[in-house]
Amino acid sequence: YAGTLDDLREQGYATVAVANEPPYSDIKGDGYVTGAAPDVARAVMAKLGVPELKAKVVGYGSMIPALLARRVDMATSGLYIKPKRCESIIYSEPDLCGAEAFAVAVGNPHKVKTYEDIAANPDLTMTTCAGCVEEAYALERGVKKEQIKVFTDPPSGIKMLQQGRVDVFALSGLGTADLLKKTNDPNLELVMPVKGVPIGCAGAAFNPDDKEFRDAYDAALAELKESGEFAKIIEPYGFSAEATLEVKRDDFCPGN
Amino acid sequence: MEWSWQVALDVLPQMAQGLVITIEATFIGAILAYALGLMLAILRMSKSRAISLTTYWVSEFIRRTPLLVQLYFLFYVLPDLGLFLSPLAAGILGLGLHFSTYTSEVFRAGIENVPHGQWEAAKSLNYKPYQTMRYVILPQAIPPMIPPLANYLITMFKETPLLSAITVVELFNAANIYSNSHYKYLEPMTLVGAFFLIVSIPSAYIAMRLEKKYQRRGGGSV
Amino acid sequence: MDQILEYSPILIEGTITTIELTVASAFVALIISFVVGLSRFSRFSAVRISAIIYLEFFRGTSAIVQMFFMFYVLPLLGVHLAPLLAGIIACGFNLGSYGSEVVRGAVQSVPRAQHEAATALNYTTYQKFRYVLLPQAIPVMIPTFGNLLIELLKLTAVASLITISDLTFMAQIIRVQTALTLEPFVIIMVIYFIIASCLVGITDFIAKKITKGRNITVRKEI
Amino acid sequence: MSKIIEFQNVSKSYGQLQVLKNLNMHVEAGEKLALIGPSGSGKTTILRILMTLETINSGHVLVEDDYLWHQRVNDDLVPASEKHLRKMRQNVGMVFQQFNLFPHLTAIENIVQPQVLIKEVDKPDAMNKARELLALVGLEDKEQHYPHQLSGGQQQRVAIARALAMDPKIMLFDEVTSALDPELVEEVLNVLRMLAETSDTTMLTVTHEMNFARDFADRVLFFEKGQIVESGPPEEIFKNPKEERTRNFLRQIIGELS
Amino acid sequence: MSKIIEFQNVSKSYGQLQVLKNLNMHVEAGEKLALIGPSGSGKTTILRILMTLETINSGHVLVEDDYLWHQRVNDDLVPASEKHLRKMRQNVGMVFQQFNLFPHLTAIENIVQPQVLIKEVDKPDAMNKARELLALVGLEDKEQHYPHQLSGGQQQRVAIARALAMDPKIMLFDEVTSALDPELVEEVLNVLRMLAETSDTTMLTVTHEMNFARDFADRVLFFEKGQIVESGPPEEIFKNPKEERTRNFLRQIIGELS
Ligand SMILES: Nc1ncnc2c1ncn2[C@@H]1O[C@H](COP(=O)(O)OP(=O)(O)OP(=O)(O)O)[C@@H](O)[C@H]1O
Ligand SMILES: Nc1ncnc2c1ncn2[C@@H]1O[C@H](COP(=O)(O)OP(=O)(O)OP(=O)(O)O)[C@@H](O)[C@H]1O
Ligand SMILES: [Mg+2]
Ligand SMILES: [Mg+2]
Repeated sequence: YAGTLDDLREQGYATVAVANEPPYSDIKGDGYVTGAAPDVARAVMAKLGVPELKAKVVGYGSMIPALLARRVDMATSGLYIKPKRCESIIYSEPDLCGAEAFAVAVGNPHKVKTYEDIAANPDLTMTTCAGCVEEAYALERGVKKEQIKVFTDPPSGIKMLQQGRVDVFALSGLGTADLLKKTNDPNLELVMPVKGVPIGCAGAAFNPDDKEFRDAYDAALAELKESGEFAKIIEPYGFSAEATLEVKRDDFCPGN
Repeated sequence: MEWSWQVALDVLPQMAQGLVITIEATFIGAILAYALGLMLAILRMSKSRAISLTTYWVSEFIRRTPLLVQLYFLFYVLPDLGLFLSPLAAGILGLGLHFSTYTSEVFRAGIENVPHGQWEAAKSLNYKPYQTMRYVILPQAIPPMIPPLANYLITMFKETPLLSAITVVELFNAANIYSNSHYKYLEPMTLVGAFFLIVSIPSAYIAMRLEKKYQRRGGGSV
Repeated sequence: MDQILEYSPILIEGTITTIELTVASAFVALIISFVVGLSRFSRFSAVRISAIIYLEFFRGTSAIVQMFFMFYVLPLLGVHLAPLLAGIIACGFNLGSYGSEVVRGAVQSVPRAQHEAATALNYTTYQKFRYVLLPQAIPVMIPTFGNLLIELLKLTAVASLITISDLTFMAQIIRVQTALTLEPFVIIMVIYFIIASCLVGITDFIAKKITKGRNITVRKEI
Repeated sequence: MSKIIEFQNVSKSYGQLQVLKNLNMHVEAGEKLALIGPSGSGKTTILRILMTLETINSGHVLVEDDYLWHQRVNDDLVPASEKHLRKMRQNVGMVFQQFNLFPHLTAIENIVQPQVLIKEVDKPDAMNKARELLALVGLEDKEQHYPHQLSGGQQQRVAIARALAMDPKIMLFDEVTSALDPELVEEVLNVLRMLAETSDTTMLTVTHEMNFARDFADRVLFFEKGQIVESGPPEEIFKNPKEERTRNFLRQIIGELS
Repeated sequence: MSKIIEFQNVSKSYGQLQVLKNLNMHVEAGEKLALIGPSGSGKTTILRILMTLETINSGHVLVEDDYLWHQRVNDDLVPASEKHLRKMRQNVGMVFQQFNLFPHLTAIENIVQPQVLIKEVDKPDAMNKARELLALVGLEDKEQHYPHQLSGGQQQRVAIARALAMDPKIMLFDEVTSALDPELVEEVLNVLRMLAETSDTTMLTVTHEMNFARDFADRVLFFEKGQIVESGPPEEIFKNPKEERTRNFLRQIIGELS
């Protein structure tokens, strides 16, 4: 698969798996996909000589399998760089970083500020998405499997919180904030940042056989960051370019 | 990609737990489908046109829309309307409701397939309507209903993976969750498929035997 | 509601995808139904057994499991199918197994006497099927095929889980983008109901056309 | 003798098709009547009306001087209630062309169950009576058989026994042999001949078997298009039919025999 | 005259039940044969064997001096191949009790289709022949009717025309009137009487109608329990049956008439 990038240049477009995860991705009424992650990818690919990016909206948990099955050339939108994932796929340098957040009932009745707080009270339940990094954070910090109910999509998670099926909703900070804003429910409140977990960073993901493509992507991404164009793309969506510039992929997955 | 027995062994215990939920959902769902189905059948045969037509269109609406969407609806919308259901309860309700529109047809056909001459014979012997139903029609209508009702049990069993969409961790979802966190797809999915075959082929065979057994007796009322 | 209206382009796109998926897999299913269904009458036991294995495999496992398998596992084994194609094949193969039973049943429902009359007139086996049995069996199949078509339409909703951008998938996108729940689900249920009702209308029309002037009673099966 | 059945100006239509047209007729208590006539002439319809399996459109039917399809409420005649119909049905028993035995019950249960449920006879008494009747129709050895284990002729004899067990004053037989294989016809007709001779129940039978009608009936009614064309003792009707149409019909049906 | 059909020691069983026992018989070309006998005696079975709808267990059946159920391969007799059976079937046509017309084809299509498919006649020629035959059986005005639009008697006449259209050397009729209403029997029997007189096809008919057998047959075979009890011209068999069993059977069946 050495020639993946050449193939893409030749055909003039790349297909990218994008999860339905505002503000990482944003799907317009006519089906056009924007959002911070696809926009970054678009700019990078343009630099690499691939003018068009065809976004394929998939479930969050389906991005990695789609990559592995080569249904898409790359995947991007809130796919955090995690060691476990690095066993299956390879990442670009981080592009979008952010703190973690919880959503809880207004007034935070159980005083949940960290995953450890959830672990300490076995009566509490939380929800997050299937295969998301938050699930791993929770388990690593002593939350029991039984306390976690995975949702199929973030609004369903918020519904569960509203309906009292769970006590805590955990997701990336910007995702949670965006969702709470849209839901506009005075009975919910945001806890951000969640202490005791690292700032999470996402990157574009590639099939492990596409190292050359990934390296080319990294080079172009670096140029983008340097030129300041990068900040112009992501900041309107609420992301901080500064936070991203401070970290490296090797901080999460050495040698990936 | 290579088949790994390690992965298979790893996922099996979780799938076993899921299987318990699958079986629970199937059986409770089936009981619900039978009870609601009988009710729908009776309403449908009602002399009042309004009742019978309403029943018809409600059944048709349920029957013509996907169970998956109904499950989403029951799980995410009903609580806003004040009815709060656990995922499993919503799943069982969805299965039961959806398939009651099928079982109701079995009940109706079973009763209507009793030859007209049997109603007339009962009437000419002066049976009361209740006695006709209890002593003449139902004893003949029920045996032929058993195989199709058993078949719907198998169908419902195969539909339970849809409950994964509303966070029920049944057999399929158990495997799927494993896949999502370990990024292994071959073994869990193959095992789920095998599980279904192991259960449904023998059950289909049993249903076929039932069908033979309960085939309408010859002679009698030709 | 305004918010939903904004998304009408993708709802329309989803509706079209759903219809495409239904029609294309119906076509696949129809071909399979006849090939597999008629294979059951073959003189060669190898053909008959292959047909039974096909039937039991696709009828015995869940459609959703088959889809996941085709979408996630087959590529690992080197078979790459575009998602829509995977969906069409999964839906078509699944429904084809049920359809083959319809074909077999309908052909078997032609009275034995018709076989004998054809033999007495010295028809070959091919001529017997082509000119005597199938023309009588096809009208019997149509209502059941109509029901299967509805099942197929509903099955396509499950394809949303393997990320085919059908109606159900679009509803999910709208939910995430707008945080609305009731409205997208109600709208797509109504769309499904309308499509299904059109399919019912079309089958009824065909059934009427085909039985017109002939004494073939077309029964609704359970 | 007294009138046990009376049709007063009875009309009956199915949709457009008028099957009975202002029919007037009566039957004396104890009479044995044979109804003959071409297919579609309304013979079955008359029996079904008497059994309350069909309603009438106009006119009156009286059984034992009581209105069958109407009842008197404060001097007004109103359509009969289900209760009234159930009372009137006690007088009548019917045997069908297709036997209509209950297939899930044995021969004897078929005869016992209605006695126990409807006449509220004790089970042992009902069993005794059922055994007597089975012996009468020559089936004492078949009581534990299910209908499908019996030949058509045997089933029909059980059906006759079942109807007799209810002690109706009027028995209706609608082509009771027409669903039988030719070899089995005689055994059933012999039972009916025997009943005609030994019982004083009023009997109406519809039949296509002219030899049997001759033996069985006190009086033969020839029907055509829902009206009585000719009526009289069998010798008269079969030997010297007055009406051209009767002659034609008999020629057609018996033609081959003579 | 020459033998067109020969049964040599033919036996046939269904499971335990032996239906034909070492049967020997032959039929001359052009003969009109009536097979009579009690129910279950094996009459239908004989016709079905000739039509290759049933196999035999032992013995040989010859049609036109060729083995029907066997064929010669290098001096050995082996079971007949489908090809051999198709060749032999060309000689034989059969009309069934239940008519068995193809319900999805009109009367004339029922007669045309087999000619076109099997005999590979041109469609126009087949149409002409079908019209002739429909006229022969008195149905020239019904050619566009579907079977369900015809009475039983008319359907049976179409079935006869369909079999004739194939020009078989042997025609088999199995109780062709027993599924008909009594009024319709004569029209079909008259067609058969006419065929018996005018055609030189060999004909075997199973019937319960003794008057018809008398008119139709050159020779009557009386069967019982799969064996020939008596054989002879109809006058002899019906007037002076030699065998006690034949007498009994005839008394039972004609009894009522005389
Ligand atoms: N339920 C019904 N609906 C419509 N028409 C009917 C119905 N029952 C009977 N008929 C018609 O009424 C007419 C009289 O029927 P009936 O059964 O009384 O005749 P029948 O004299 O008993 O004839 P057969 O000798 O054939 O039994 C027939 O033309 C018949 O087709
Ligand atoms: N397919 C079959 N399987 C088992 N038994 C059969 C089968 N066909 C016929 N028989 C039995 O073989 C015997 C002879 O049958 P066959 O039909 O030849 O008699 P038949 O002389 O034509 O009688 P009928 O006058 O009743 O038509 C009967 O006892 C019948 O029950
Ligand atoms: Mg009648
Ligand atoms: Mg026979």
